[in-house]
Amino acid sequence: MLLDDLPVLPVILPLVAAPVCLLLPNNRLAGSFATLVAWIALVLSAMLLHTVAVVGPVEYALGGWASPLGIIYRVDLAGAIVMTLVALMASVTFPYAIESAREEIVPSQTSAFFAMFLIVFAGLMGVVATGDAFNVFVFLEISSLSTYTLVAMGAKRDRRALTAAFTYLVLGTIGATFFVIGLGLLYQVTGTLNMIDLHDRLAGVDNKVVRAGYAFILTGLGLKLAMFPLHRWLPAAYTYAPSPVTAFLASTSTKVAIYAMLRFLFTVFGFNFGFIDVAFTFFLILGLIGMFYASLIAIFREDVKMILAYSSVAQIGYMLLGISFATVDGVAAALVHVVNHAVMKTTLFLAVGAVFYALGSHRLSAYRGLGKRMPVTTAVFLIGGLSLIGVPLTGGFISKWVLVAAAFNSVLAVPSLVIVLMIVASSLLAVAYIGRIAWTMLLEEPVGRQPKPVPMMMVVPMVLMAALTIYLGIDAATLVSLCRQAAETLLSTGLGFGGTS
Amino acid sequence: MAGLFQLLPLETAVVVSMAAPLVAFFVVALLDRSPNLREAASITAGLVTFYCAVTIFIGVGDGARPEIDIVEMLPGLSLKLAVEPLGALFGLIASGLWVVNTCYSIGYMRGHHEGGQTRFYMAFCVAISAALGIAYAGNLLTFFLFYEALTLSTFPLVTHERDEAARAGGRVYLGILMGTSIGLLLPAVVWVYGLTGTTDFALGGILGQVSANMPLVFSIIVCLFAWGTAKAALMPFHPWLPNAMVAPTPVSAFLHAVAVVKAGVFGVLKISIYTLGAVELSQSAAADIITYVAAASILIASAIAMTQDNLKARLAYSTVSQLSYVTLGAMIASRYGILGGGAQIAAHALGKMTLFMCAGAIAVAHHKKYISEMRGLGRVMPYTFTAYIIGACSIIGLPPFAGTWPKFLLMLGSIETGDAILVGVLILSSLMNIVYLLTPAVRAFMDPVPGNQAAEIKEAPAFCLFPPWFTAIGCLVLFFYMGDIIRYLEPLVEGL
Amino acid sequence: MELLLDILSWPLLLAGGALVILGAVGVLRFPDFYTRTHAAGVTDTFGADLILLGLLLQVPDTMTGIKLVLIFLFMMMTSPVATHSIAHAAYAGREAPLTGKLLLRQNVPVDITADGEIKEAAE
Amino acid sequence: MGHLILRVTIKLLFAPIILFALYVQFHGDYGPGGGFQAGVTLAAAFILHALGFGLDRCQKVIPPGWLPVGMALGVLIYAGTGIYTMLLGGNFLDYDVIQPDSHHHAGQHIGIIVVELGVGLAVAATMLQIFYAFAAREPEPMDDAW
Amino acid sequence: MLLAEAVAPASELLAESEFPGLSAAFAVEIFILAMLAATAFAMIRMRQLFGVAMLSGIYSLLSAAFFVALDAVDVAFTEAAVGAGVSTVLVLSGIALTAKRELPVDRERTFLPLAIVLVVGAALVYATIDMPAFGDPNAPANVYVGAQYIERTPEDIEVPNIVTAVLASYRGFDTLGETVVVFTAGLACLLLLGAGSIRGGGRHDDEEH
Amino acid sequence: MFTAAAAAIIVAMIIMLFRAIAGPTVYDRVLSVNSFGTKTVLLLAVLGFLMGRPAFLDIALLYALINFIATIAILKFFRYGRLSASMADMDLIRGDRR
Repeated sequence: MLLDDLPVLPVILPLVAAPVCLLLPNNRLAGSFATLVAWIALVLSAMLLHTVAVVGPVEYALGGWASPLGIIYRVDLAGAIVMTLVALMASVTFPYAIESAREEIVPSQTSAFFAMFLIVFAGLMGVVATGDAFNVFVFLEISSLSTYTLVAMGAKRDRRALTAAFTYLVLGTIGATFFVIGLGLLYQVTGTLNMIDLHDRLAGVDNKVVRAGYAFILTGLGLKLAMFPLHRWLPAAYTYAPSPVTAFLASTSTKVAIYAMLRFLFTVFGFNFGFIDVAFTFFLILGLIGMFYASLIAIFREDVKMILAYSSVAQIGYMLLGISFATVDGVAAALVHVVNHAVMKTTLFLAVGAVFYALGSHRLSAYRGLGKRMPVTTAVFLIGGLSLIGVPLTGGFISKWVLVAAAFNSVLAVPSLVIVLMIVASSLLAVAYIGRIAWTMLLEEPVGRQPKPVPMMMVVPMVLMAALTIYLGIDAATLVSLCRQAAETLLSTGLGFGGTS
Repeated sequence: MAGLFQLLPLETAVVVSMAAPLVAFFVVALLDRSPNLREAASITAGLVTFYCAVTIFIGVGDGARPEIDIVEMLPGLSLKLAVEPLGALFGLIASGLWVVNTCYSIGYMRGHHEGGQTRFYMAFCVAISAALGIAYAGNLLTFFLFYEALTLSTFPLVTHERDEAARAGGRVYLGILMGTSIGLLLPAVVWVYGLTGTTDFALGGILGQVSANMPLVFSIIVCLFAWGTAKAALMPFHPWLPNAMVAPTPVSAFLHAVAVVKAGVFGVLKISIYTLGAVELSQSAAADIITYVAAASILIASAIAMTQDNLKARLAYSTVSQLSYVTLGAMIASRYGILGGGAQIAAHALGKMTLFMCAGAIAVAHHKKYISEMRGLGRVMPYTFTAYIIGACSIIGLPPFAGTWPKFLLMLGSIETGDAILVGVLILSSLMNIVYLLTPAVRAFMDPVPGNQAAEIKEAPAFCLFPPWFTAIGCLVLFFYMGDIIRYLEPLVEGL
Repeated sequence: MELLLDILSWPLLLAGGALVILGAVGVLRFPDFYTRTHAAGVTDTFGADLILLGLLLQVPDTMTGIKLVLIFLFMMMTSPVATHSIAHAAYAGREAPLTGKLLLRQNVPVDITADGEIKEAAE
Repeated sequence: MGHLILRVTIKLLFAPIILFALYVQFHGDYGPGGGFQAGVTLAAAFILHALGFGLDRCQKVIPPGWLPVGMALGVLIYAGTGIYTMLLGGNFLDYDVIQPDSHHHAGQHIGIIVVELGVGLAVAATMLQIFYAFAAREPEPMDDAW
Repeated sequence: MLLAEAVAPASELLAESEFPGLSAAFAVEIFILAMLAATAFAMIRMRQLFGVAMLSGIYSLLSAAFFVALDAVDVAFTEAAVGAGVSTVLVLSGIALTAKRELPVDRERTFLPLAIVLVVGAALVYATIDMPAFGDPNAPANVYVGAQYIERTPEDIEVPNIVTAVLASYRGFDTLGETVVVFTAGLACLLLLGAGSIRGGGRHDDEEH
Repeated sequence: MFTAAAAAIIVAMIIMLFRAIAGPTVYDRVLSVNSFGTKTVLLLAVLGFLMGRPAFLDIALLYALINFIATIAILKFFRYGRLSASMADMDLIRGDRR
């Protein structure tokens, strides 16, 4: 049973666990339960990843109904990678949240908080696993709705979390609406919602409805993944959310949206549309502007979380850039960066959360002289920061390297040298904002009260992620070849895969 | 004697030479409370490293080419060490002068009662390890990595004083070095990788195809490398060097003579030979441009040096000027140009080391920084100033000191390639060197002591006095052994 | 039989429709809230009931009939109560009806005394 | 006692609404409606009660503490059906395995009814939860007229 | 009797037409759509939140009627259950906790949203150009999966209401997802408004911003 | 026959919509919303007959039940500013005139 149901189990497990978690008493038990669930889900996703890597894409018919009638789960390699990533992030942030929540959440709400966390987790996993376009919407909504709430939970410490969550809610809902309008238009043309089926029936069809549907779906997903001009919700949401929430969201939610985007771009629409070049050029330009603009803003922020949030927007630019190349190399680079960025951002946000736990502030001024007072946290932060800059021996370097190599190997509307220079310039900006923080941490004299000791439960995940950041920078060959294989599947066999109907 | 340096396998020696300073880093950190033990650890590490460097030097001289693959991140993208003659020479100079510098630091730091000495020695350890990494790097990526590590590890040294001036200087230092290396060097590295699929160093360069088919791309890459290794202080990316003068003198000596600037020019030379390719370079228009930029740097920096009253600032501009010789040699890319550049690295290291340690000694003994205050001081500190004069003569290129040969070789190279104007530049530069380097010493001896006091000899502490003398004698000795060094570097110019 | 039902339901439906429209016109045209309530209240109950009765005569099966009866009953119950409570709320909320000379001189500020009398505002 | 008419009407309406909710719940196979609509209607009945007789009295009937349990149970009933079918060897939510031999698709019928029950419970509890959450909060004093 | 005679021909005419009642229903749809649009505009223009709540009640009544006219009974049922009753109550209880009036918005700030709305509207209109005709029985949406549902439900599931069959069985997983969405909404209210929630909370003033 | 009734109801709805938008008082709006609800119930019932789909009556029935809730909630909210309290208590607090 276990092996047959593998594609669905990592999604179902947290989904079922969430209501159970709500019923648990408000103490460590809820958190421990959520952690356990995350770990099991991680094991299951890893098994799934292994299966997919060996066997190829797997399908699962929910309710036993075959492809166009029922909902099909379809996990390809890219999906398995992202699922494992999400599960990994959950397994790291949940135990962290147990301690951190004691500071940032009202005690009587602990179990509800973790239930919500599990729902986000389940929603993100579902978006990745599903092979049904409408089911993507459903799970996107599950994850978004719970995300809004989790962001608003930051209001215990800072009222601005409510405004941030509201902005996120409004924009997220607009995004979801766009997405569903697009789906409706596609349904008008094809009469099906299954992705593979959609692809088959869209083949050769190029009319105004499809174009409008394409635009609506991509705009909707663009909002969810904070593509450059649509990123307005992200900085505030990440800044004011509770630390573990930020760490989890920053590393997963936009990544999952990126994956959904990949699915729609390559699996559903494919390359046989006249307007697809325009779309990719759009991605290219928006990605470039985004990574530049957001990095520039990040330099001038005083709130460390805000700086990192803007840097997330910039990093999404890199991923879009990779996608816009529309080559195996480019998509593989985007996937590599998805993984690496998730790991490094978690590292950074977990460290920031630890500082918040100890000092109660995210402001840069609170970071003065932290190198002496919280050496471990500082080291973790610096490792994450170096990875963000793209220093060799960290994961960030590998992803930039692969991206640049992909840029050189592809035929593009913009000369690849310009792209490379933009990437480098954006890295320089990253040096500037990370450098500012590092400067403050290492070279200024400590002020204010002595920080509270950070509990082990928070330190261990943090250090683990920092170690993973470095590991990904050293042994990158596995990840890169996996992502390459995944990109190949996405771009080629994903289109011809007939389904089990 | 030689047998003593054949005990270790070369690969082991490479690892040990880089690991010893890192071990010392932790030991120094642990010995924070007991300064004597701490400094003993530093010197021990220095000696071990030096021993390894000598082993490597000899081994490489015998034709061995040790290689170590540290880690392969992606196919074609790995960290690896591979020693060749130029790197072995640079490693030898850096590790040898580090020992000298450590001894001198002990005298200087104690004499000056500096704070934060543990941090100081710790940073030194990392820096020397990084410098050796640069010397032994087997590909561009490894080179880049250690290059950055060197920048970061020397940063605490530059800002050692921790006052506002140090911070401002540190900002410029870090800003220019990081900015150029990430903004110019890294794209160049990536581009090379994009074009060739490898970053490994290979004699004769790996860009032959590119230079033949895409001359413009090749030119751009040349420029990116030349300015990207901003540690070579090619104008207009030189301001970090004068700004770094806020640091204590041993640090300045380290920056100028031992590791940092040397790493820059070493990088230029090495990349010219091993990545760009000397033949391709000599045919490239970009190389001509850089050659003239270097020539201009030589003259302009000399002119600026003449206007400086602060002795250390004057020496700093002198470095900018002198090290552009190496860039010049690399860009001429002829047989003599390259050999002259390699020789200049060695000769300048000893000479400039001497000068800086003398300046430091003056500061320790009399707290004087400005040349205008030093009139007559030569009678008070005759030994120090004698060493200074030897160093200055070597830099100027007067026989019988080491600095003679590189200038000679470079002139030969210039004539060889038909750039007669460069000969003029080199001669003019030497004249200017005489003016700004020798004048202070001469005035220190000739002018009367201020206030008509009797000239009572008051020298700096022994730790500050012996090292400059050691290097000054080195300048003399090297004059006679320069031929060996040039022969040692001969493999670099095979086929030219 | 069918014809008879048609003949019976026709006037019911038409009358109901007419009442509904009349009531709506009343709501639109009457000068103050209470008079509008009157118009709406009458049509909501009576007009609706007439229409429902008319439909009742046309039911195809028993279940539909039962549902219609239920709707009828609920409407009978809720709409007068709703109208009542709206009016009550307005009264309690001191919404002034237009009476006497105030009806003629609109836009005069009014005041409600403690015992429910309405006067011109004392300025 | 004020609003006598209202109170009587509410009392009269309360039972029919609940009855109607149940009708919608179990009639979903045949006519329009189903768990979702039934749940909302059921919640509406209690909301009406709370409007007429005060939140306190409503909360005595359905304590706020029950609602999260109801919500969770609803989802669990639904998802549990899926897991049950998985344990029986079918795919997730494959109701046919509940009664594999039936020609009338009894498994499907049972599955649909159970699942709809879960939806109804979850929706009703959630709606009431939301209403409680809003209504129980004291409004902050207003200074702007409306 | 007279009245009946007078109107009878018209009603016969309607009864004899090919789709009895269809044209009338179509007219109803048009009127309802017009009213929907009017209500929506009024809601946008109105500053009084209470009035907006009122109008939104009307809006949902109208849309339920519209769904009925479109023969989407189950959707109409949901709209009736949620839109008319519960949502009005919830909107009001929301208003009770906030201000009663919407703050006026700068004219400049309305420009961008207006532009976006226009672009989106234009895109939708653009899409309709190539859309299958309304109610076209040969449109893909009606031929492919939709037709299969209608064909196969009697043999697969044997439930008279095909909508229920699709919701609870064919696409039962989506419905599970929607149930979780509802659950999440309840949980969100519990977290944000429930007992011991984030009431209060610190106000952090930013020196820089 | 049903068409005529439906037409009449729609005309009435349009007029009610005017009143609801125009106001002027809150009570007018409440009144028109309530009345609008009644008319919707009627329209649904008539539409059911018009289109020969008696299932529509379920919806009408639901509306008949639920529209009342909305009206009560509106009034209560308007009178007391909140929905939680029992009406009797509130009357005493606010000094309702009887």
